[in-house]
Amino acid sequence: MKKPALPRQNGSAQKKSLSSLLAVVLFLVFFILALCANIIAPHDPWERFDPYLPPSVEHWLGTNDLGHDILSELIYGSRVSLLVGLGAAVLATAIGLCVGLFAGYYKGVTDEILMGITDVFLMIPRIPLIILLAAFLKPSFWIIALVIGFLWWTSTARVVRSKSLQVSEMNFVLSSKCLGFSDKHIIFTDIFPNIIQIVIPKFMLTVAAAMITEASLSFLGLGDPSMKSWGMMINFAFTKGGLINALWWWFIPPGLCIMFFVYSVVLLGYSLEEKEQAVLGIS
Amino acid sequence: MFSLSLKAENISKAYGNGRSSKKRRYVLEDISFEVQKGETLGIMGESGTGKTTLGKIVAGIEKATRGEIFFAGNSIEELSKIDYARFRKKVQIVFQNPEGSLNPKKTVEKSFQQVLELIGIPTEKRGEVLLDMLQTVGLSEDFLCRYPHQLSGGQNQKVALGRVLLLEPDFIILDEPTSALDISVQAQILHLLKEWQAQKEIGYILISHEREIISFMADRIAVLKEGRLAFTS
Amino acid sequence: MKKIARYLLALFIIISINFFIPRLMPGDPITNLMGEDYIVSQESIDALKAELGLDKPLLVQYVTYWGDVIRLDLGHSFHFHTEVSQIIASKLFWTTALVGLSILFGTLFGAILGALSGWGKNDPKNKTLTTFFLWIYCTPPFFLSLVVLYVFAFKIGIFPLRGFYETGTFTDIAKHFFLPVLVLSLSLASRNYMIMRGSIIQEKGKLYILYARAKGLLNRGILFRHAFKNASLPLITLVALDIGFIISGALFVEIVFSMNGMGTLIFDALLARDYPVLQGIFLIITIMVVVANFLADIVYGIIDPRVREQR
Amino acid sequence: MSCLHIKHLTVTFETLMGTVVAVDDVSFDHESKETLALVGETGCGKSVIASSILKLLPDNANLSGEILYGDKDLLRLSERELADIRGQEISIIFQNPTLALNPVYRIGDQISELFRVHKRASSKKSKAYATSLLGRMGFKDPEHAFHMYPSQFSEGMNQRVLIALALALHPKIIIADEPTKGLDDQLKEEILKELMKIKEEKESSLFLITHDFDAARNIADRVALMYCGQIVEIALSPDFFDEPFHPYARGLLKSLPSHDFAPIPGASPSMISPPEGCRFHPRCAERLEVCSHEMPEPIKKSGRIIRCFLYR
Amino acid sequence: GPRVGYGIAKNQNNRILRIGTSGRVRSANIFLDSYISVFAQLSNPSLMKMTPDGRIVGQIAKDIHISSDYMRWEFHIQEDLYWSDGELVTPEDVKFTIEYIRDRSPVAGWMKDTIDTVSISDEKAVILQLKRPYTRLDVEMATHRLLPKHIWQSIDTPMQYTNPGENVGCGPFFIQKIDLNRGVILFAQNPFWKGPKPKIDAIEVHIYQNIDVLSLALDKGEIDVFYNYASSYPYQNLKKIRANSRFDFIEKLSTGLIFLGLNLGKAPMSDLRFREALSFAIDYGEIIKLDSLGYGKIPNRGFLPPTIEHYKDTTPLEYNPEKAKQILDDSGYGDHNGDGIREGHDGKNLALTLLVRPVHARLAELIQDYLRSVGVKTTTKSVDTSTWINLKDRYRYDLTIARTTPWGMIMHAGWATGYFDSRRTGEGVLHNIDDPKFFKLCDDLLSTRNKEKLRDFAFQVQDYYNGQLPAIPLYWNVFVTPFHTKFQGWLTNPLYGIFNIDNFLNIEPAQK
Ligand SMILES: Nc1ncnc2c1ncn2[C@@H]1O[C@H](COP(=O)(O)OP(=O)(O)OP(=O)(O)O)[C@@H](O)[C@H]1O
Ligand SMILES: Nc1ncnc2c1ncn2[C@@H]1O[C@H](COP(=O)(O)OP(=O)(O)OP(=O)(O)O)[C@@H](O)[C@H]1O
Ligand SMILES: [Mg+2]
Ligand SMILES: [Mg+2]
Repeated sequence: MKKPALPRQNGSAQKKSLSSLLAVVLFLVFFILALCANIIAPHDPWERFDPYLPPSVEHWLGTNDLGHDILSELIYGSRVSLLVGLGAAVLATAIGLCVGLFAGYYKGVTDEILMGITDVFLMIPRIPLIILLAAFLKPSFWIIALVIGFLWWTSTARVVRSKSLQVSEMNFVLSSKCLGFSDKHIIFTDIFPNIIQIVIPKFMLTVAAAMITEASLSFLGLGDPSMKSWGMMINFAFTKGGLINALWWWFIPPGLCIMFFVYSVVLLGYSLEEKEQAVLGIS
Repeated sequence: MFSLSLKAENISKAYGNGRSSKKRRYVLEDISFEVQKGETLGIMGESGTGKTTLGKIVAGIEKATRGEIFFAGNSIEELSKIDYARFRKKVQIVFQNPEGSLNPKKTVEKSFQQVLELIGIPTEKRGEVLLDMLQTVGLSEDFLCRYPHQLSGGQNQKVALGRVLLLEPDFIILDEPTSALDISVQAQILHLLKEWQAQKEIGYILISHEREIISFMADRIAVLKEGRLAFTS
Repeated sequence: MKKIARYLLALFIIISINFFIPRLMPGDPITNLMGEDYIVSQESIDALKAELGLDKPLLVQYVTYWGDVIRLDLGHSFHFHTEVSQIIASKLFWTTALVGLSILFGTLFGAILGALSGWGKNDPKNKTLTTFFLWIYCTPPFFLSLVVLYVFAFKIGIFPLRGFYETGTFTDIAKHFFLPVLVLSLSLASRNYMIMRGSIIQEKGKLYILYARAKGLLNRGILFRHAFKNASLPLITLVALDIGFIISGALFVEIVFSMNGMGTLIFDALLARDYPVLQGIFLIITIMVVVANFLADIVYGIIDPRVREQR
Repeated sequence: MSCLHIKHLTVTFETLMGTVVAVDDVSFDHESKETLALVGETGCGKSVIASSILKLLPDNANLSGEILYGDKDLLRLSERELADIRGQEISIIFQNPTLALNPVYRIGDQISELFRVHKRASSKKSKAYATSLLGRMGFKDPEHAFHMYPSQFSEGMNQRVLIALALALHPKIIIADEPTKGLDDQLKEEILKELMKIKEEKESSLFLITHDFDAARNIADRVALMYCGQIVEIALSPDFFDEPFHPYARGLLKSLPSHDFAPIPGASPSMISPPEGCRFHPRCAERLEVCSHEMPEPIKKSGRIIRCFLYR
Repeated sequence: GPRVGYGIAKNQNNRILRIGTSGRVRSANIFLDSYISVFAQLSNPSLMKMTPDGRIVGQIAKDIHISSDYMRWEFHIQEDLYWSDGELVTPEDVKFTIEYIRDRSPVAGWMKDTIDTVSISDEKAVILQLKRPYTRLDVEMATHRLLPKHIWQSIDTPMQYTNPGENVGCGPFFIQKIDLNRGVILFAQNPFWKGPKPKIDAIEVHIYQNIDVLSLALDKGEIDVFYNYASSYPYQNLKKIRANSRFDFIEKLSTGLIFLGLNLGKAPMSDLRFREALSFAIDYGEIIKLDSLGYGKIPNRGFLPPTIEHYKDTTPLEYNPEKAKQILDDSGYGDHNGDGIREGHDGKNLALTLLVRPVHARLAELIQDYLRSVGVKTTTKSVDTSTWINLKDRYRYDLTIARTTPWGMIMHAGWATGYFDSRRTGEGVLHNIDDPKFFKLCDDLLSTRNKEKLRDFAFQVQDYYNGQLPAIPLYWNVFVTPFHTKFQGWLTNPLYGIFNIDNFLNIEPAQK
């Protein structure tokens, strides 16, 4: 007589690949939106129709206070938002990662110096600095991405450092040192893979933060207000009565777009995570 | 010709809070010895006497509180960058805890490949060298794609050893190299080590608690007790 | 020792930056003091500048500034018409309450839920939770505050629309604090959730977790007794960093809920280029962040002996 | 009376290179109060058997068979039911002590935790008990040891901590995966003595996985020999060491120091595609014709269980 | 039990007027804080006031006598005015206040140069002896609050003075409390007020930092009326409150407007033809539709709206892009290199910087688009207010968007001259004209109080604007003020809207 088969713990492989497929698809959709905005958008986003129109066949998401077609704005907005979000997040994560890894690995004086710099950056009053830059720089969104990137790396650095302090004490790091691997090699191939789980969420969060910050920066006066981005759309939806008149088709879609884009990044992160969990055999 | 040697001079090591001397505990005190190429020094000692610590200090990956290590006559503290890199390649250690000394996020293959890359083996030859080494330490190809936690204790130990052997070092510090191996494999590995020593004139510092292994392998035997090293015949 | 030297140096630089950045911003406090139309002789502008100490060369001002910092004399505000220390003290009380509560709840909920979700399987329940927190995170705080206010204070009407208090009784204050604290806690929790989740995932493959299971601990027990402590390092860092951010980051929540806190103070002082107030606030924030970081460093050491040994 | 029946236990792992059959249809009984030594080649599946008993295998493992403990099938218990058994009734000493201990808790706290979780003891009481346990494990200053972290201990010291942990609650079955690895002779002796003492006192049984034949000879009642996922011989300890049946056992005995470390020729077999027929036949000096194409079944012979055509 | 909603239940008292504002009151200093001093005119009235039809008349001052050379001003003080602590209001208080302002207010620099002595005559009058003739002292005196001497004489450094508690005042109401943490300014009836009895018991000013939340509060009935100095209720929020039957609206064409400022010192803005071309490029109708949701009027080239005294009907502005292009072509701004952007006289592409504050972001977008379609490229530079003031004062812009305030329209020589006269400066003013002809006009305006002459000069100023286009008005805006119908009898004046004493003495709870 056969006993019932033991339940297998891991979910089906098919389901896993499905969610990573979804992530890739979602990500690509946004990418294509950004690339082919001029083909996909039903209208020129700067063309003015009647303002404050509710959704209709002609304007799926209605029009905004200037009479711009919101759907087209949304599609064009992906360009700036993706650029700013990803650009700033990549920059911030890269800087933060390097600083954190080096500080955690070398310890001692290097650590003190790097963390000192981090502290300074951390406490630089950001808004004044941004106002300062706004007055002297020509407004453009890649400057915004740069500014956010250069200011938002500090917490990543500190988080990475705290973890890499832990990891760099482990025997396998000693072992690599002894084999004569260069410090760079050890940092990036030994320590980094062992802290990636913290960097991934940090990166995702930075993407979202950058997209949103870009909008609040314009609130403070930095940036070109006529530039179309999701953050900007939300910003105008609020300053121009979107919420008070419950024009949800105006402020919800850009919010959703940010959310879904970040979600696609998150899903990508998760499929990485799952792949790793699968090989490590943990659930 | 000046013979290549690894020498420890007056090594002391204290653990505990740096400043308050009360809490400082000396694990090693005034230890000196010298190992020549091609020679095996066996070190025995009770658990927790500081064998591993001594090994790490000699390998240059832990700082001694006092004392110096000399490689080929030069203190390793004062080595130039190039010389240090050479020392780094030529003096290796195999850790007691084999799984801990392998990166949990790297497959066996990757662990090996990176060493091969490090020592500058051309890409096309790497596969061959790798398989050779696997065979030498008695692992099959199946293991290439495994992560350390997917290996048994002994298999981990073999990987760790194989990786070090690839470097063709002059000195290897072996910290309980066969503790996780069954006796047959242990025998294989010990023979292998002896063979390599004969071929390549490697100097071993063999740390083990097993008298038989030590006496089988070592030319000289020292016992570590209460922080001091005593040579026995 | 090294640590203290580093903090002192960082403090020196930051406090200097706090002096220079406001002054490098275009405009000065006097422009804002004037009003629509005026004719003032250079003489009276000079007199005004002298009164505010802006007539001296920047370097001299800088030296004076340091003297003031060391004496902890924050000076008086051009626009708020009181001692800077007094303004800050009065705002700090409310803001600390607001921020403190939010950090407390945000950290607790974020960390615990994040740990549970990272620990458990990636099932629909956890996915929903993650999506929820992502939503929160992707929503600008401004937006979130307004929506919450619209629904709970306007539509349902169980909470007040604005301010720290109306009558000043405990329940009154609690009612006023509920929504802003909710919003701030949620947005903090969303971030802590993500970090904790990742950190726990990193830990759960470790052998000691398996061994804890072998010891006969239950799943939750292992999570909270074993994995949690190891995984909390990054979170501690973040919480320490928060202190500074939230105080200024609370601005949007303060604006929506018409709370006259530090965020608003910074914003007003900034727009008015009120140097003493700006310097005062930045100094306070700097000190708080440094202290928080310092504490975080100590806590690291307590949590992880391997890190402590590095000292 | 037997207290652990292992019936047709098979454990496989999915890897990129194929399925690893780590344990292949293993059946044996473990009597109560008995010391059973499991010996065998590196990587033959000993630790996997140990982990399967407590169901501590990773996700990529597939289990089948039964592990009966009393009237319970351990493999089919829920996590909650298992939690009551783990540590309390069946304890395990992992092979890799340093990684098994939580780096951020003090040694002492990790031991007292057991009492707090299973016995709901007060913290003072459990501390006292933990300290005394450490003392019995050869720590000269147990108070001091209590306050140390795993990273401040040597490998051997952590090993002993793990032993202390395993003995703490006087479990019915102690599974010890190379408990004396890395310990010097004197300490080894002490620890084993301690182990046996507790075992006698509390009438526990010991499942000892070891490479140390001396230890096995000294303390084991029976010895099980494993090769490539299969148990190839089970015999009473004196019988086994005096006159091993299986050619692999004979080979092993020859690798002992007393024979100048003469290893069995040939390499360990792959566990993904093990040799046809008898798994040992490629390295066997006494192989028969059948060995290469037919797998020998375990048979009982003169009080032993043996898996070899020589004894058919 | 039943859930008691916040606000609604408590707001049953029909005799307390609750005003909602979103002004950023910074400190409890009625002398220096610019937002609180607007509200403080209720407790501390000014010597003069503006009537609903825009004339300046006495308030604390019963009547005034001005010497024919405008050098000596005699203000006769009301005799039955009492401070809320029971003290009589005396000329001493007035003298003290004027001297106090002159010596201690950073914004009253003009007084130092203008007022020679302040003295008191025995007939309860204050006499100001001036250093030079000044015709508009009465207008200035409509914006300064009277301070009680017996309180303020001990306050040497008003810059460091706040009083969150009772502020002694002599109006019908006085400030009882300024609680900025709670966000309210509470006014109670002045017990010693001898004038007509107010029909409401108290006034509360509630400060909201967000205008949308303020709108919600209004809708919900937590506040009765909206008030921001020189501002309309936000047009985009009107639709919602219009749907609330409990509210009614005051709609008035304001004396202020939104305009496009030009840096006249720089080419090509220095070229009148270019300015005219710009004026034809702008679609005023659309701006009104989009930016003011219809609450605006297409302005004339004469800048000033019809609500101003001595308004002259000048040429209305017109949207005619073809004409704009024609003018540009004719006056040497052709697109010779064919890249779609016209070149200036120096041969370089016309690329102008449009300097704006974030509030005008949307207008900037429109202007940018209009100019683009006639071949002029603009870049929007959005900065915060202080930066804007700074850059504007240093003439670091080509175009900018600004608004005027009611006070701004009458300051300096009046008729918006304060915005353009380069001899003056100030937060919101452009000071971009240094034409002697314009200076002469301003001086002429300042030289007389004769009605006929004034009208003549005012017409000339409007003709000057009409001819020279120093700035292009974008629209004249209508101020809308929603109020709860439980109060009736609202009076507004062009300077302070509903926030004036006449109004608060006049309004009363509606009869059911
Ligand atoms: N980081 C540390 N802090 C404090 N004490 C330490 C630290 N590392 C090691 N020790 C102590 O140093 C001593 C020697 O440790 P070591 O690992 O060298 O011993 P060992 O001889 O290798 O022992 P074993 O045979 O058990 O591996 C031990 O008593 C240990 O407690
Ligand atoms: N998670 C896993 N995934 C894949 N293969 C695994 C996994 N865990 C163990 N194995 C394989 O299963 C086999 C048995 O491993 P096990 O750890 O039981 O060996 P062992 O007999 O304990 O050896 P040692 O004496 O070296 O510890 C080994 O070949 C190992 O490579
Ligand atoms: Mg050791
Ligand atoms: Mg094992």
